[in-house]
Amino acid sequence: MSQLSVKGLNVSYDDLRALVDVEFAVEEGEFFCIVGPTNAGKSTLLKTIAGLTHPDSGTVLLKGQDVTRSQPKDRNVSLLFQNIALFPNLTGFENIAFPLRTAGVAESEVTSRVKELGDMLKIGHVLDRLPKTFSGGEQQRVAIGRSIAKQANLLMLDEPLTNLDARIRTVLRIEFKEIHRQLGQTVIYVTHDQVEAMSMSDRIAVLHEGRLQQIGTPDEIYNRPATRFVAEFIGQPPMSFLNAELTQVNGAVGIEIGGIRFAMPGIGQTKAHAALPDKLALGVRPEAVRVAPAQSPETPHQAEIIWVEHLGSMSVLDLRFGHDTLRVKVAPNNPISAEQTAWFGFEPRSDHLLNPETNLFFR
Amino acid sequence: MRQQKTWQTVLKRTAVIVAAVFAFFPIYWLISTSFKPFDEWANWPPIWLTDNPTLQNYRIVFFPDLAREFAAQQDGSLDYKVSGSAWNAFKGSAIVSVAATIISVAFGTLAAYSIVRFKTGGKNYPFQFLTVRMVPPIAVVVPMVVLFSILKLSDTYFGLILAYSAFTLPFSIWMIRSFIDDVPAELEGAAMIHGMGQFRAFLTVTLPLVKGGILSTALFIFILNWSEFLFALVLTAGNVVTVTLQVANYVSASSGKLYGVQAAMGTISTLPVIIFGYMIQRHIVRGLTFGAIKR
Amino acid sequence: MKGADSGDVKLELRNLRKVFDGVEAVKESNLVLKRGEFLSLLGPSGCGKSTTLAMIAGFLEPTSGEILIDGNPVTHVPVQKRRIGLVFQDYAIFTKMSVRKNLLFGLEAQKIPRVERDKAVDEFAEKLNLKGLMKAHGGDLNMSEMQRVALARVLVTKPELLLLDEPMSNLDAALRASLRGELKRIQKDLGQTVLYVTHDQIEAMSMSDRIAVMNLGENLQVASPDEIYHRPKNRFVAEFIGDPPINMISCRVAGSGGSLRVSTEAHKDMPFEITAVSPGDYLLGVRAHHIMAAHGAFQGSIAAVVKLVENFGSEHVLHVTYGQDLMTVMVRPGFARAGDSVHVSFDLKDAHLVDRSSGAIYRPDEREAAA
Amino acid sequence: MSGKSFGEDEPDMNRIPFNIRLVLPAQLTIMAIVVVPTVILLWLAHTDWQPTQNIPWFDAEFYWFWNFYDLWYDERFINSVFRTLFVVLVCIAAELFLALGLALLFLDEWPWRKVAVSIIILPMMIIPVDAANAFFMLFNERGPVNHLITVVTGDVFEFSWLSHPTWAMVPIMLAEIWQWTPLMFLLVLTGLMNLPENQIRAAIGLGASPARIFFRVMLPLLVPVISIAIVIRAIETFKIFDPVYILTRGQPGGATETISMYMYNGAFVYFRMGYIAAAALLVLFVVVSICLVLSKPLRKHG
Repeated sequence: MSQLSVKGLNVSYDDLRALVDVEFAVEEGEFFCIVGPTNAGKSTLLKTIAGLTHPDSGTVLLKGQDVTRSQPKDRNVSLLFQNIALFPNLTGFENIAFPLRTAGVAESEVTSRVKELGDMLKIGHVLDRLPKTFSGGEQQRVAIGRSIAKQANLLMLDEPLTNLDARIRTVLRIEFKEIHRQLGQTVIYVTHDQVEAMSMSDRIAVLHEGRLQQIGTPDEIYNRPATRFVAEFIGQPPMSFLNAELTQVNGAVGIEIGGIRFAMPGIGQTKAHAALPDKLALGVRPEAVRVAPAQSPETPHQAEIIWVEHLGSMSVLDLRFGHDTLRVKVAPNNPISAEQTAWFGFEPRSDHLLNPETNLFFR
Repeated sequence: MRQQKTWQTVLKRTAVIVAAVFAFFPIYWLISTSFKPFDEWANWPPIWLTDNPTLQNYRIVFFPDLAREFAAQQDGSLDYKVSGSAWNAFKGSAIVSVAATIISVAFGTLAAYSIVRFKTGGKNYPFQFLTVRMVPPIAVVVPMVVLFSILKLSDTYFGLILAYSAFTLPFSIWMIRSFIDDVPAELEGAAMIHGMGQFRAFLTVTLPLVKGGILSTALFIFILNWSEFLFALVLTAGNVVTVTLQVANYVSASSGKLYGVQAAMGTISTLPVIIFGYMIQRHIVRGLTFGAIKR
Repeated sequence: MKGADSGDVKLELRNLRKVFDGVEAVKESNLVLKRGEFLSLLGPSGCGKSTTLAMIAGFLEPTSGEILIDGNPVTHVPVQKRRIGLVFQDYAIFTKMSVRKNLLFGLEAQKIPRVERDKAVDEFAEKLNLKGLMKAHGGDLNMSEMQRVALARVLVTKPELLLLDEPMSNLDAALRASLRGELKRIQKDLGQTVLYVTHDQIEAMSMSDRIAVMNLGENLQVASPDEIYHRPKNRFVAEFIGDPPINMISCRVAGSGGSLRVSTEAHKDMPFEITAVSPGDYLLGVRAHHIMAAHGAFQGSIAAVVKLVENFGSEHVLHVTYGQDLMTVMVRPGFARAGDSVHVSFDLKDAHLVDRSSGAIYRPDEREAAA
Repeated sequence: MSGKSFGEDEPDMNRIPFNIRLVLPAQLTIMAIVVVPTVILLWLAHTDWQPTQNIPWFDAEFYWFWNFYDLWYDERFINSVFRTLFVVLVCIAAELFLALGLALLFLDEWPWRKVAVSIIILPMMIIPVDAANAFFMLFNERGPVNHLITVVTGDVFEFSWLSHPTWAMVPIMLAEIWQWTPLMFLLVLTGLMNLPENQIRAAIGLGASPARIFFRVMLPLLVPVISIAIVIRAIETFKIFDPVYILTRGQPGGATETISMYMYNGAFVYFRMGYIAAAALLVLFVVVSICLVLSKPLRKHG
């Protein structure tokens, strides 16, 4: 029985539907990420699981027990808010000790526990001061200390690293993974930064406008996206989409894009290939396209370069291909830089065929 | 921002000075008259600044027998209403204002908390409190006199306290509501997640942070109660005397002839309001606009 | 993409300075902007880029120095007369007017005849596909619509110079990528001279003809994106440009004259061609994608433990232990997992030798330090 | 009354939910002091009860709607209504004009700004009765106002303001304007300070003149704040009583009676409680409905 199971969750404020039929489960000890653009409903989901917001319908089960209507204090979950929410009138020590003292833990044990956390998170020196004197990193660490002071079924983190600079972000990411591994703590980590989600999670749930787009491992999410939104949201520069039509290529089923025919070896396997509509779209990852200044067996097709972005560690070429733009990722030292024609080639993947009406990939 | 020409700034500063003079002059006249001896009260041409100030008027206000003696000298009998000492009026106003403020702020805090955190009564519920404030008091005071006579509340401290509390509740609910809104809800959320019930979280987390706001609201409500006049005039008949009543009595009793004494009473009665008013200067706009506009 | 054609100079700053109660917000700035050029002011918040912009626009009085547009000084010309287009970070759309009224505002202010006004507004509404939005109310536009209206409202008055103050910082990543292309295309079509303020190095790298990297009020380096990335002048520029940030490995230089030896905690006595460098403690700046990594040991490699794997989808960035601190290495996806041990090394010719105190960078092909 | 509340499972849960119990004390106090009297009013308004008839008010003879009929033809009542509306209009217009002018003077920072603001808002910090008291002295025959006019016009000016049927309204309105312009000033100043700075800078950048910026950009943005100020001041000025009572008590002969003064005299001087209750009911109904309509800006902004 999973640590957390959410079924048919609907939450709305006045006429805005914040969450629509959200359903997923998180296993014990898993590092589960929820990623999506701003106001996709991520914070609302966390607050509903924590009990601060009541859903219109749906259930929240913690270790099999229905807690949908119960008080936050009876759910034994811990939530780290995005704006940290340290108690401004309590010192660092009192903030971390708060959950323990509220639970009536003996003062001696509280002191030792807080000291232990202080050393672990390297914030021993700030414990006797008020939050307004802390740096960004220190505030974050004291908040983490408070959220793991008492053992909880679930530790939820709401975009904890957004307003910190790169160096501290990397260090804290390592620390979150440490806590997860050391305490065997089940973690739900919410972020709008897709790299953070891809780098830290066992499984990812992509949320957009209150609807769950897809749940899967980082590899599944990246290589076999379920919807157009997931394909464009995960991965920088985003996947490009080319309008394509079904045709015959020397006897086998293939597709035609901008007048050029491509064989689709994998297409036979997909059960639904018979039901493919004529009009469909092909998703192509920028790094899957090979490009060269001259024609060659690997780069048989010609196209005009309309724009080049030099980003230091890589360059991105925008090629006009039929009526669409094809983004191509090249190494920084690639000779093609000026506006000119170029030759490119790629192998279309059968699991990247998209139905333009439903914006769902064919599986 | 734009480089203003000097004559523009000079013009602006003089306009401000003129406005300041207009704002200050009436109060200046009240205070200066309160120090004028009897013969300079209704002098023509009026004396703008007396050169022999006296505290005589203040003594008369506070010691009625002195007032009677003075009246005898001026061969006019002093009206019975003003023969009472100002202490009685200050005592009355203090009791009523403090008690009514405590009730109004206490009930207001509970109601405001329920409205903000629980959205009790939906979006429009708080507005029905505003309509109470929109009602002209005179329209309600007529039947209140009747109600108070039935309940034996007329001319009692408790009656006036009840009336003042009811009529200042809209201010305290809306003002405290805007202070509670300023405290991020996540703080209370954090307390609840770490083991507290909703109300206990409010008491331990939000209330301490809102203390300053509640104190300002209390001062604001106190000023409203201290300055109230109509209810005091209609719902009392001599046993309960408030400061505003005492001032009005001076004006009506001697058809305004006792200028010096009248000015003295006016000056001291308005002193607390000035002091408390400037203590909460920042929140006056928030108060008078029911929390709609904050500095 | 080469810089703008030689053409005459559109904007020139002559040692422009701004001091806020004792603090030098902008030090002696001498930027030059050619006609039709896209120059970015890039730097962390508080580096003086917005102050410089405010002085050029005329909202802020410089402490000293001159601002010239088309060669004539405008330092003391009021804002209205400078004919400079300004787009703010929050777009500053007139919320009480319709989109059409927003676009007409500038032209009406300059008393342009009605016929000409309407023609210009329709032309730019077309260019920035605002056709369907003309009647919409200024208050209820979404972020990207607001950005387009703010741009059109300014471009319609054909300003001498367009100043953009971080116009993309409150947009989502996906939207930002498409808008970069659109903004660049419009700038190219109109040949509009643009000064672009941002703290996002990707925006600067992708859209600018030239970038001025600023820190603590100073223009540290003004050059093309390629030059800034591959030949940074000092430590700050090297660390600020490039994602993930450049590795700074502490090292010691020994020997003298022609044969200098560089050794770090893990790599000893690597030959280094720079001559004009005195022995002592330095830093080696090496980019993540210049570091070679393999499962087994190879010539000149050392062992390192992977602490964290950052998954960019198309590649992974490993954070590995290197002596006391962490080093980032760019590898193909699935190369290694947290906890594995790998072998890493790098070629000195890809490295920048950084002076610990002055932050200046020495490069093999340059005689003296490029201070 | 069932908001999205979840206090239901408090341990000592009796019938009434927790959040309702929080609101009860405030609600009951208001019910007792405002709602119950309004009900009494409904009864009283349909009788011609006078306490001098020494019969209890509930035995008073039922008078149906005759009170309203008499009110319609009561010259003095109708005049007091129009006089009150006149006072409200004049005071609001004057206060808004002065406040807008003053606020523009305080937009930028200058050395004595804080002190100047404190002096300007001093009138607001006075008890209304004392403000009237001060104006009583200013406007008496031998007061400083007459003295100033005498000095200015050269010949002796001993006009007794407070006993003149039309001119007596001037000190009343001046007292109101003098006391409450500072509040309007603070509201408009707060509105001006909270204006979106960048919209104004954008307008300047587009070459607009100060006048165009003020009327096309700043004023429309000020509308919400100004409308709140007008609504609040209109409600308060309509209830005007203290200055009228202190300065003229409605004399001479009801020539300066506002509605509140008329009803006070009617009920507590002539003791025609029933008749005045009818007037009160009328006023109550009209004012509350107008205010509900006017409070839309407050609702939007609240």
